[in-house]
Formats: sequence, C-alpha cells, structure tokens
Amino acid sequence: MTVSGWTFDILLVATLVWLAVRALAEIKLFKSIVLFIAFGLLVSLAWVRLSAPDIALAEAAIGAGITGALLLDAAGHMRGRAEPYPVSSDTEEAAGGEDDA
Amino acid sequence: MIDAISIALIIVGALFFLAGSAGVLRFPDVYTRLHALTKADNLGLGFVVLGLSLRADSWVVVLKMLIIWALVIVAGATAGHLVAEAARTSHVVPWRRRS
Amino acid sequence: MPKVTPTSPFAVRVAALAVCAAVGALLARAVLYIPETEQGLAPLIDANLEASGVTNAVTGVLLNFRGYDTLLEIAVLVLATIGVLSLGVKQTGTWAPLAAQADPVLSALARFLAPIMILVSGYLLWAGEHAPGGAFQAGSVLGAAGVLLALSGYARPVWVTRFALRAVISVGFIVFLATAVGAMLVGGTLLEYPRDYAKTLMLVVETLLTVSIGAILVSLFIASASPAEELRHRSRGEA
Amino acid sequence: MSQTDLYTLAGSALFVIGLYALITRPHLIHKVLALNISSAGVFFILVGIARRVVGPVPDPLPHAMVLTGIVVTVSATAYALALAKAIYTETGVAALDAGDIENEGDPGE
Amino acid sequence: MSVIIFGLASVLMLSVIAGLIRVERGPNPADRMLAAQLFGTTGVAILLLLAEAMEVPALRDVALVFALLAAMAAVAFVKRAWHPGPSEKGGGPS
Amino acid sequence: MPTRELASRIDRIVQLLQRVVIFAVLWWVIAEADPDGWLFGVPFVALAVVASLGLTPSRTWRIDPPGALKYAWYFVTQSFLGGIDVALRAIRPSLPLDPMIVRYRMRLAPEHARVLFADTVSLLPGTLSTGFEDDSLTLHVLDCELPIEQSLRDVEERVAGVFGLTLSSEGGDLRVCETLTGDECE
Repeated sequence: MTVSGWTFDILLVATLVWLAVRALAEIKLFKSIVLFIAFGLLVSLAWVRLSAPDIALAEAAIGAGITGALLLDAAGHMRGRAEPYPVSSDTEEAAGGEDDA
Repeated sequence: MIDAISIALIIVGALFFLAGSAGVLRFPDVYTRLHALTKADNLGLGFVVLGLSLRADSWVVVLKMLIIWALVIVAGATAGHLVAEAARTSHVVPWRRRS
Repeated sequence: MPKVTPTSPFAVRVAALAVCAAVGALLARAVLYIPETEQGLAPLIDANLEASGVTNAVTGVLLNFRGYDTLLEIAVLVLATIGVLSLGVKQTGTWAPLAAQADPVLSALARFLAPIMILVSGYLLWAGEHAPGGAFQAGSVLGAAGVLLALSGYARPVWVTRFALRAVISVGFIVFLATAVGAMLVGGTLLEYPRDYAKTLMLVVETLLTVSIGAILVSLFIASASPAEELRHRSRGEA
Repeated sequence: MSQTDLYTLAGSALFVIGLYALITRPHLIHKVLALNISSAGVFFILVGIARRVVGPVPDPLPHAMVLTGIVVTVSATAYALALAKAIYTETGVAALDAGDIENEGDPGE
Repeated sequence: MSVIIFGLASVLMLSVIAGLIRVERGPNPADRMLAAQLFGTTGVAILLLLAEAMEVPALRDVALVFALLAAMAAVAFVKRAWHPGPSEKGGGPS
Repeated sequence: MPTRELASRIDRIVQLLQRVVIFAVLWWVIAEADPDGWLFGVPFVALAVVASLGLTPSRTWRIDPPGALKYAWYFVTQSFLGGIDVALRAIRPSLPLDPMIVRYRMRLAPEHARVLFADTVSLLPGTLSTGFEDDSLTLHVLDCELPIEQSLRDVEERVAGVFGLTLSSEGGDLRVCETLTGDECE
C-alpha cells in the first residue's frame, strides 16, 4: 500500500467515525439525518477501498437513493420536534450567515 | 507528456473542488453557497473527467465518463434550483452587501 | 424553545458506556488477531464457479451456492413490505393530484432520469453475471427510479392497480421458491440447480428478483411516506 | 497494521458507537440511525475478514452476505421508520422515554 | 502515477471534509442539505479517480449510480422534509 | 384530414425511432461497447423507450441540430467562465459579492424551453434560478455589477435556437426585487 493510499484511507476512516459520532450525538433531527446521509456516501467509498465494488454499488443506490429519502420523509413527518424550521425572516436562523460571513 | 497534461488537468479540477468548498464555507448565505456549489464543482468534475480521458484506454470509456458528467450537471442544476426555490418560498432572506 | 433532553439518565449512560467499551475492546482484539493463514472459501468457490452458471463469484454465491440466504432475504423483504403496507398510512389517491402542482424543473428531471435509471438497472443486471452488479444492485437502482418518480408526483400511474403491484412484489420470491423446490423434485437437494440449466434458471430468477426488489423498495417508500396532502392538512390542523 | 486492519478497527468502533447510541438516545429516529451505523460496522468487519485470506482473490462469501445484509437493513429501516411515524401520529411523541420528551419543542412552532 | 492520483483523491476528500463544516454550521436546513449535495459531486470525482488508480473499471459504474442519484437527497428534502412557509399558496404554516 | 393523420403518424414513428436510437447508444456506451450485452440490452432499451414515452408522451417540439450545437458551445464556454468566476470570488480574501434578487420576464413560452433556460442559467456566471412565477423567472444574482440582463437575453436566444422557437417580442427585461418574494420589483 502506498503512502498516498494510506492518507486516503486514514482520512476516510477518520471522517466516517467522526460522522457516526456526530450523527448520533446531534440533537437537531434534521442535522443528524444529513450527517447520516453523508456517512452513507462515504461508506460506499470505503467499500471501494476494501475492493468490494459489488457492495459499493448496492450501498450507493440504497444509501444515497432510498435510505436518505426515507429518513428525510420521516424528518418531515416529525418536524419541529427536534428542530424548528425557519419559516419567516424574523426567525434568527433564517437570516443566514449573519455570523459567518 | 500526456501523463503530465492529464495530471495537470486533474489538479486543476481538484483546485475547483477546493474553491467550491471554500465558497460553500465562506459565502454568507444559502443562495451564494448554491452558486459556488453548482458552478465550481461541476467545472471541477469536468476537468477531472478531461484529465482521466487522456489516460483512458478507449473512446467508449471517455464517452461513459462524459455521460456521468452530464448527469451530474443536470442533477446539480436541478438541485440548485429546487433548494433555492425552497429557501426563497420559506422566506430565507438573502444576504445583501448594502443595508 | 424549551430544551430537549438529549440522552438517557446519567447512570444509564455510564453503564452503557462501560458495556460498550468492553464490547469494543473485545471486538478490536478479536478482529486484529484473526489468523491470516486461513484459506477461506475462496478456492472452493473458485473451483466450482463454472458450475454456478456465472463468472462473477459474488453473484454465484448469492444465487447458487448460498441461494437459501437470498431466498430468505427476499422473504424478509416481502414481509417488511407487508408490514409497512399493513401499518396503514392511508393509501388513498392523494398522490395523484401532486402531478399537477409538481415543479416543472423537478418533473423534467424525473422524466429525464427515470428511463436512464431503468437502462442502468438493466446494465447492472447484465453486468452481474461477470462483473460487479446483479439483482440487488439493479433492483436498488430500479427502486430509486420509482422513488424519484414518486417524489415528483408520478407515484401511481393509472395502470398500476393494487393487485398488479402486489403481484410484482411477490413474483420474485414465488418464482425463486418454485425453482428451488423444483430443483429438489427433479433430483438433488433444495436449490441445487441442474447443471445444464443453471445459467438460464439464474437469469430468469435474477430478472424477476430485480423487478421484485425494485417494486418492494418503491412500495416501502410510498407506503411509509405520508402523502404531502396529508402533511399539509396536519400542519393546518396543528396551527 | 494493514489497510484491512484499519477498516476492521473502524468497523468495531462504528458498531460500538451505534450500540451506545441505541441504548442512550431516546428519539426513535436516532435509534434507527444507530442501528444502521452498527450494521455498517458489522459489515466492515465481515468484509475485512474476507480480505485476510492469503489467496489472490478476496473471499466472495462474506461479500454476498453483506450484500444481503444491506438490503435487509434498508427494509428494516423502512419498517422501523413507518412504525416510528405511526407512533408519532398516534401519540405525538417519537421517543421511547416519554419523560424526556415532555419538554420538547412544540410542533406548531 | 497512481500515487499522484491517490493524492489528488485525498485532496478531494479534504474538500468533502470542508463541506462537512457547512453541515455542522448550518444555520439553515437548506445550508446543510446543499453540503450533502456537494458530497455527491465530489464522490463521483473520487470514484472516477479511484477507478483509474486502483485499476478497477467497475468503479465507473459506481460513479454512474452516484451521478444518477446525486439529486435524490435534494429532491427528497425539498418535497418531503421542507415545508413551505406561510406565504406560499396552499401551504399551511409549519 | 388523412394527410394530417398520416403526418402525425409518421411523426410518432420518427419520435419512437429517435428514442430507440438514443437509448441504444446510451446502452452501448454504458456497457462499454461489449457486444454480449445486447441480450439484455434490447429488452431494457425497449423498456426505457416505453418509460420515456409514457412519461413524456407527445413531443410537440423538435430539436434543431445547428441551434443545439451553437447552444452546446455557448454552454461549455459560459459554464467554464461561470466556474472560474465563482471560484475566484470564493478564494479572494475580500469576498467580492453584491447579491440581489431579480426577476426576468421570459420571452420563451413552452415549458420545456423554460426548464432548459432555468437549468442553463444556474450554471452561467453569477446567476442562479430560484423559481418560476407566471411568465417570469426569479433569479439570485451574485454581483449586481455583472451584465446580467444582456447575458440572460443571450441564453434565451440560444435556448430558443435549440428548439427552433421564435422569441416573443414581449419581455426580455429585468427588474430588481427589493423584497424576497419579488412582490415589489422596480
């Protein structure tokens, strides 16, 4: 295994573990779902690195296409429970980027 | 020689991806970030595809990568439009330089 | 906005942490010390691959050598679908009017992508015989096409009656089971395909599995997803 | 330490992270996510084991099992989410530990 | 040669990680979602690079599937998770 | 009117053949020109054609090849410029942005042309489409210094060229919106 291959693997694995922790620790429902969708996409890359393209294909289709849609639908169904959606301009979050411009 | 050009093109592509991510991080609101995402990343992927095409074994592989690129462009443009529309109809206020 | 209590009580968390740490340590030790000398089943599978009717080892394992895994899996899928359908988020026609309201950009995307997805799903089914791909991957892409159409308001084309949908959902499982039992009757054991017909049988089973898996994934989504109309009513009611 | 070890160790970590969250997070969607992450961890370990074989090709058997596992996981996820939504529709609560949820935000907000 | 390509794939990984910071910061659900969209595009690029570096042409198929489904999350988000604000016709307050 | 009927029938057959060719080429490319693939290729191309005809049943528009080529060249060069423009803005320390919401009255009438217009505009320098409203497209502009109106008119002409359409004389003008929904545009 080459050095740059290792760099890629370590970056990937570290990101995966970090995403898993963040997705599960996050209180905001929608945010943790987005983190999980990102996790699913990266898992697919991990299968590639484990020379399992068969699994990578299935994971790509299911992780990106179906699980994500199911979870987002569920989040829409239960919205407001964990994160209020900004609906009007006076919602503090809606202004967007007041802090990180 | 061809290898060098191909690597150079891929590096340019990677730079566009980095610039796109920089935009997504630095730009002030969701609309401007969508600009960075749709334009810079699609161009970055274009350069990566171009660079890899120079190394490809056959024309069919080049065409296949171009199809993949076209699909990503369509997806990116549509997703940008939809997310921007959702944000606008939900009254997410755009950032303004003045006022 | 009142604060959300993020996790369980402190004592539960400490106990869980202790258990998980122990499990994790054991697991890490175990995976690091699996002996490398083991031969595994790869040579065995390699040697018999020719008999399976395909050249992609994973497909061979899935549909021939360990066909009962796949058979039970598709049974699980059918059961899950029955479960979701019977949970009874209302199956009224509320999806249909969505088409009229659908964003033209979104509906153009769906009309553009869905046929390509069908084509790619066929490609993956074909590729599965000798390269990565196969019924599951093809079925997932087909399912994704259906989910995209559903999201864009094309959930239920008029020609899909409920009976037809149920038939498609179960056809993969039924035919798979029939070939398995048939193989047993012809001689040999459950799922042991006659060598000469292995290729054809697998082709038929795989194609039907693809269609079934696609239909199952779409119905899992449609049945569990609440129609937008209902969401609107709900939000009005709450306000 | 090989590349495979990296992924099997990450798999163990993911399994444990998922397990912990499954026990401690009350929200049903978090539990579903936890299950998914745990199963990803298990799949990593399985495929990692497949690569320990000395031969030229990785053992295809665990690959086939993981493939089956992924599809079963998505159907389990769909079923669990449908159940969670039904529970939410009936009770207005989407968490197992109702005591913690009393204080949660009003959906109308 | 594959060393350089792996290196460039790692650079793209860094760009994905930078996008994750946007998911963390938000502040708006749409901001988080667009970062997820970024992973789709970058993922396609990474897969194409890996297909070349690891000499596994099948990875282009994975990239193809990624590309086909790249808009899926955004569509699901807009259609199912995001609810129209008070001003939109027909939409109740959410 | 038998001649018209005949014409429409011929038109339908041409349409069918066009799609068959498109999807067959697509299969050929995706299968990387493997001749063994046609056993699966033929039925799945047929399925894709059926799906495509089912989803987009009667095509009342046709593509004008020279116009499409012109559009393609314009698109490639402009989206290249668009990418460079936004990348430079993203990395410049001063972050040169001066965004605004504008509303453009479209001269294109058919829906398919409008969709192509909106999708194209999102990839060109400094513009992002954010939704249709009657005959207008609402856009987010990255920098109000850019010559937006002119480039939008250019794009519209190219898009019209793809389908061989003539632009209506009405519209083609831009209004700056002070409010978000574009209710009060100057």
